[in-house]
Amino acid sequence: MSENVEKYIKRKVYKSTDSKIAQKFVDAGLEKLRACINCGTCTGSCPSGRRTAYRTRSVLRRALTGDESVLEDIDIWFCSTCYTCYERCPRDIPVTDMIIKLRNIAVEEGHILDAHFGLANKVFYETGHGVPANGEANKKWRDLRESYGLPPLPPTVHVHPEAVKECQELMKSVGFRDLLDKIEEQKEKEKAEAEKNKEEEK
Amino acid sequence: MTETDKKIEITGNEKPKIGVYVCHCGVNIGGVVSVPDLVENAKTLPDVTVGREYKFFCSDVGQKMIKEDIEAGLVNRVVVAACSPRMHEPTFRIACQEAGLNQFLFEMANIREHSTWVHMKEPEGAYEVAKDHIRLAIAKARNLAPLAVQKVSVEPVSLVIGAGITGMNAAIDLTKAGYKVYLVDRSATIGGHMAQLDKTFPTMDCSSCILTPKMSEISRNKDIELLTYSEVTEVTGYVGNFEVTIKKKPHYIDQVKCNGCGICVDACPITVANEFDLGLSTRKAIYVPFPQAIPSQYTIDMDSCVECGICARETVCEPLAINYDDEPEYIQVKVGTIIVATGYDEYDPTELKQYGYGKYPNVITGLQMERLLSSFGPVVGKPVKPSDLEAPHSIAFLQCVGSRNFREGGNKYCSRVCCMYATKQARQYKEKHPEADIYIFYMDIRAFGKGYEEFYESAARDYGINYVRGRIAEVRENPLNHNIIIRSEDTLLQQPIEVEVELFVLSTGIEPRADSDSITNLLRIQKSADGFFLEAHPKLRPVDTLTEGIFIAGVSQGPKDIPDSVAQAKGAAASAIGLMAKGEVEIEPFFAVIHPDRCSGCGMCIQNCAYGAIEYVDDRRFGEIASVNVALCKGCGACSGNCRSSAIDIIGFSSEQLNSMITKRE
Amino acid sequence: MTEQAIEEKKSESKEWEPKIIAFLCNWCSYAGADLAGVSRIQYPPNIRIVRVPCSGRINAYFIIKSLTDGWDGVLISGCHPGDCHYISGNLVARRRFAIIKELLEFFGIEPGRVNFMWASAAEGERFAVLVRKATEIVKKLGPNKKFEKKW
Amino acid sequence: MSEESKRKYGFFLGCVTPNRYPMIEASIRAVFDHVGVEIMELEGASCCPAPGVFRAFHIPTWLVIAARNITIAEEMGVDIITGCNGCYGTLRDAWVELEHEHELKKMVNEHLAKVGREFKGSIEPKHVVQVLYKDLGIEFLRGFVKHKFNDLKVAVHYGCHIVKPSDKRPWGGECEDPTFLDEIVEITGAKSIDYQDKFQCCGAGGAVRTAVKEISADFSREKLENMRNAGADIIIDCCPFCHLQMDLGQMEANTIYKDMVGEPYKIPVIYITQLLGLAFGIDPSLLGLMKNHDLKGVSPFIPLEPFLEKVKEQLT
Repeated sequence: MSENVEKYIKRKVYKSTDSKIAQKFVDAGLEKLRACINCGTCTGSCPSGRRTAYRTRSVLRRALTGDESVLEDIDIWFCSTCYTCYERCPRDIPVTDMIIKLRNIAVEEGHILDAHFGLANKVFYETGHGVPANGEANKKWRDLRESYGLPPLPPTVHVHPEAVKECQELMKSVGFRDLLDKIEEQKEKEKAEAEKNKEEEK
Repeated sequence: MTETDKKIEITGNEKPKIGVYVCHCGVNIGGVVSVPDLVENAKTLPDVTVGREYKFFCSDVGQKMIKEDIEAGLVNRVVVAACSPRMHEPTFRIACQEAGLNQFLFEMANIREHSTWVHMKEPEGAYEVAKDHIRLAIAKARNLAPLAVQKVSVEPVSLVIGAGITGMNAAIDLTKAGYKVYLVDRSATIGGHMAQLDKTFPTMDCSSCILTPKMSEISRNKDIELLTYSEVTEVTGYVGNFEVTIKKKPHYIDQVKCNGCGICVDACPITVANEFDLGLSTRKAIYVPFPQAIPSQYTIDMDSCVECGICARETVCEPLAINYDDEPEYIQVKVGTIIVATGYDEYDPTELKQYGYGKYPNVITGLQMERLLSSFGPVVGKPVKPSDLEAPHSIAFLQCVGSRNFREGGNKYCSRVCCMYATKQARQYKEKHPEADIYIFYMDIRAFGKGYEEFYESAARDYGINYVRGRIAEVRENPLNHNIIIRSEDTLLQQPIEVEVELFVLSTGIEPRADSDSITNLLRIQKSADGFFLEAHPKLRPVDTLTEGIFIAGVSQGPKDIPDSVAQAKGAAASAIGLMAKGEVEIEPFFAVIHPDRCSGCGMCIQNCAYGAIEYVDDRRFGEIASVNVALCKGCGACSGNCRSSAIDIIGFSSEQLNSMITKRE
Repeated sequence: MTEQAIEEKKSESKEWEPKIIAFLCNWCSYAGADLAGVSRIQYPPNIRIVRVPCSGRINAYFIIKSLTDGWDGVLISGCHPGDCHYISGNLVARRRFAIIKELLEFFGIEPGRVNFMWASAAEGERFAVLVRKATEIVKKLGPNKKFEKKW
Repeated sequence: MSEESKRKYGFFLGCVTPNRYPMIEASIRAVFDHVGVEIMELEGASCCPAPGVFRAFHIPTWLVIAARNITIAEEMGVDIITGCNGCYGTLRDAWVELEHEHELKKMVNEHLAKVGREFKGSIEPKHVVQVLYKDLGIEFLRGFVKHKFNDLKVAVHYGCHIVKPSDKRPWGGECEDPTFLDEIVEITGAKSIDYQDKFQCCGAGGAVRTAVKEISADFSREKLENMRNAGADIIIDCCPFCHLQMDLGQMEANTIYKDMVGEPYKIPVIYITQLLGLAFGIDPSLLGLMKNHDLKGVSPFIPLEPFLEKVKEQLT
């Protein structure tokens, strides 16, 4: 037997078309997806698919048929939400909204890139801005503002600490903080495990 | 034993003995609610003497059970709880009649369409609804009275609206059975869409070759009065006796004087797009639709004509047939039956901007491609790119344009002809240009007709046509050569693809006529959700409408190909012939009656009656009161609903009957 | 336990469900209701259907009797204006209902208890939607006690 | 024009506009001030939150925070105006959803009640371009034009969320081939040129830029190539995130896809109100078109001088 036999023998056969994800779509009122005739208008319209392995139709079909590995697939983060597929779908499926919902489900299961997680957990939650201008690192941007006769910080959450608190309170209330904490814990656990494995290997 | 032998006399005075028959309808009813419980419950209600259940009461065995009870004198009113009365009321009425019971002593409780099918997921609720519907039917049955059917004569003349392949076939069949036909078409020629087609799938016989002989047969047929360039403007009356007004639009040319020399056409200075060629060629303001048109009559299109007067000159029109002041003419005819065969419109793909139709010259529709392929079309059967009039080296077809589309402006249904016509057009082009690359972008190929699958199979195998599974997402034009660059997904490869072709054909679907509302309003017929005319029953009465005496055929009823259209034409003709052959037809004796002692003569009912069926009479005892002309009355009840002294009642839906249903006893 | 007692117990344990009488014209709405059935479109089991030839057949008396006889709601549905099988019966009905509506309000009947609507033979889905809506409205209004006989 | 002069809007800044491209903020303020529209501050507004990232993480959070931002304008009784397609997308989508879905509104208001707010739906979120085109109108704007840039060839970039999803946008369902931005551009005398895939996405949105910058850069590389092939002098856009992607993205494309790009891109990127302001005769330094500083590593990354050079004659 050849050494690389794993490479050739996959034994990957879908056993079921029951899908937890599909059920979540239905619960979110997105059961329209079931009207899909797999025409590929979404994939054909997708500017991202022309340069990445992201295939709109295939992603949704995997979600619909129970291939849950789609949640771990980084491809689903390559949709730039340009809504072209949404506009052209002949079955009136809100395709882009489905992708966003799919990402929600992925995040719920802890599948989120570190960069995205940091943006949510550190930047947005802490400052109320997605792209902030406060802090030492951003001094040049404040200076730039001033050079055009604008105050160094805009009249947003940046100059209203109470508004930051208010946003945080809302994020706690709606369960975002818990979600972030859950993911953080999971991420730390994964990191520790990875390090442990590394040491064991050594 | 004849019917009269065993007629059971009911005068309305004897105590009602109601038989209740609850149908399981297989599992349709019995699988949701407990039929035995429904029967037991019905039996507890007053006057119910018999309660039975059976799997299918509409079957012979089921009907026999009812008949036996009637004949044994156990029941004198029959209630069947089953499907919709629109389905089987006639069946059970006949059964009652055969057993000697007056057919109007029958009532139906709809516990399938209105209960077990719509409350499948709530069986308890379905049971309650079914129980109540049976109770309501029993209440009405208790108050039923025997009625005598009305018979009216049927005029042995038929009106066929639309003279495409469907209307023409229906008309010919009607005359073969000996009936006179008025064949009306609003365009200046007969032939319809089929006249625009080149060859027909899957046999590849030429459309004109099979159509033109039919057209001349029509023009020769003395029993067909051909009314082209005409429209039906009013229809009154009822089955067997329709009064029809037809408007003959002015041709602005005296058809008697005109000798058809055609000099006027050459002389006419106005050139407009030719609708017969879908804008791919031009015609003059004075024109004949196409060379083989029947009747071969000239017409001035007044929307484009500037009345310059050139064609009216004696040097141009020697017989002086031009008449700019021509007026429409209205004729009135009486017919017994009407067949509607008004056909379809092609879907307009302009709104699908991503396909560039109307923007890029080399994007055309399927029907335009048909004209390009036609031997008497604008390019005599040698298709070219509109941009440079050169034969294309590559063509892509896109299927389901406007069809199977849930978006606003799209059609949800399958147009049923596009898969085959695209395949046919691709094959036709490939026959002459074997080197050309042909792509058909499809979602599903529907090759369901006789010989269709074989036709499709051969297209790929023998002709090398490339079928790509995927709906084109967008196209753009190559600015250098007007080629069309297509973006799509090849869904079987799961890959985005880009293809450049020289001609892009949109296999546009079929739509109901944009103005089909005018027909439904005129004839009081219904449309189904897709906008096509609604048949009385999707399977068993496919060419009947809910209005007796009016039939539908061809694409006006739903997308279909030529064989199916012709089959329907023959079906509709046979149905119309059946009515006319009998010479008389039974109509339900449901009409208004006036209690003269209560009528105050206010005249409100006269105003509300849409049929002019009520008039004042001078009654010796009651003075000036309203009186119903039963021949005109349709029994709608608009008069009764407004009568402030409750002097009018509607037989079949009497106040007593309705009140007994409303009365809630719990 | 008597049957009645069982019934009462049952009804106590469950949410109150209104009973609505629906007068449907034979040509459009009744056919539309049939289409809802054929298409298996589900709607709440709260209506009881009475077939009438035309919405024009319905007079004020039928509506008032329905309410005095204890129906919680009345629903009348005909062809869309312009589509009447009897040319103008539904228009006559529309005028009449405009007046009846005011009369009923004068009586103290809550507006949503009596509903007039249009549904064609092709509108099975619309029919179901309208029934759902009407049921919801009547449910909110609660049982019809205005005409409860108190003797 | 007394009615127009009374127009008031609450200016929703978002993040990228004030914190990375303040020249856009300055130009919006300058242009609206010039045409007599009052711009009011939405004090304490936060990130919209961004539709591609935060909405994709947790839809309820996105909706609640968006609703909070809308309530700030509701309290002031003014419509929202934003210059960012992303903010517009979020605020408008949230607004439409909350208007139509009773249950959702109830849920959102339960959370907002905890901070003493309530979403009512009394105001409409609008885009700067929407206000220019629909509220003020082309003819009104035309009246302010002082300078015409007749030789200027402009590649107009709409971005996505200003037109899509079309059922939640005010353009009557048009999304395949809108013209409103071109029309505004053309009142300045400039020519809006056609280029391949004009309506294609810049590639920044949808969390793609944060996820893999190279993919975003490939989107913009393709767009830039098409713009360059069509002979564009400048790029006009109406979204700061697209702006960043087209501006900073040129630098990125020039490095990441060096071999494909060849001659580095250097097409000046101008925000619509910058161009409009210039045509109106507003001082270019107020519009952020002139550099007033010697800071390093700040926007714009592609110098605007070639543009100013090109229109110099027409400005005098």
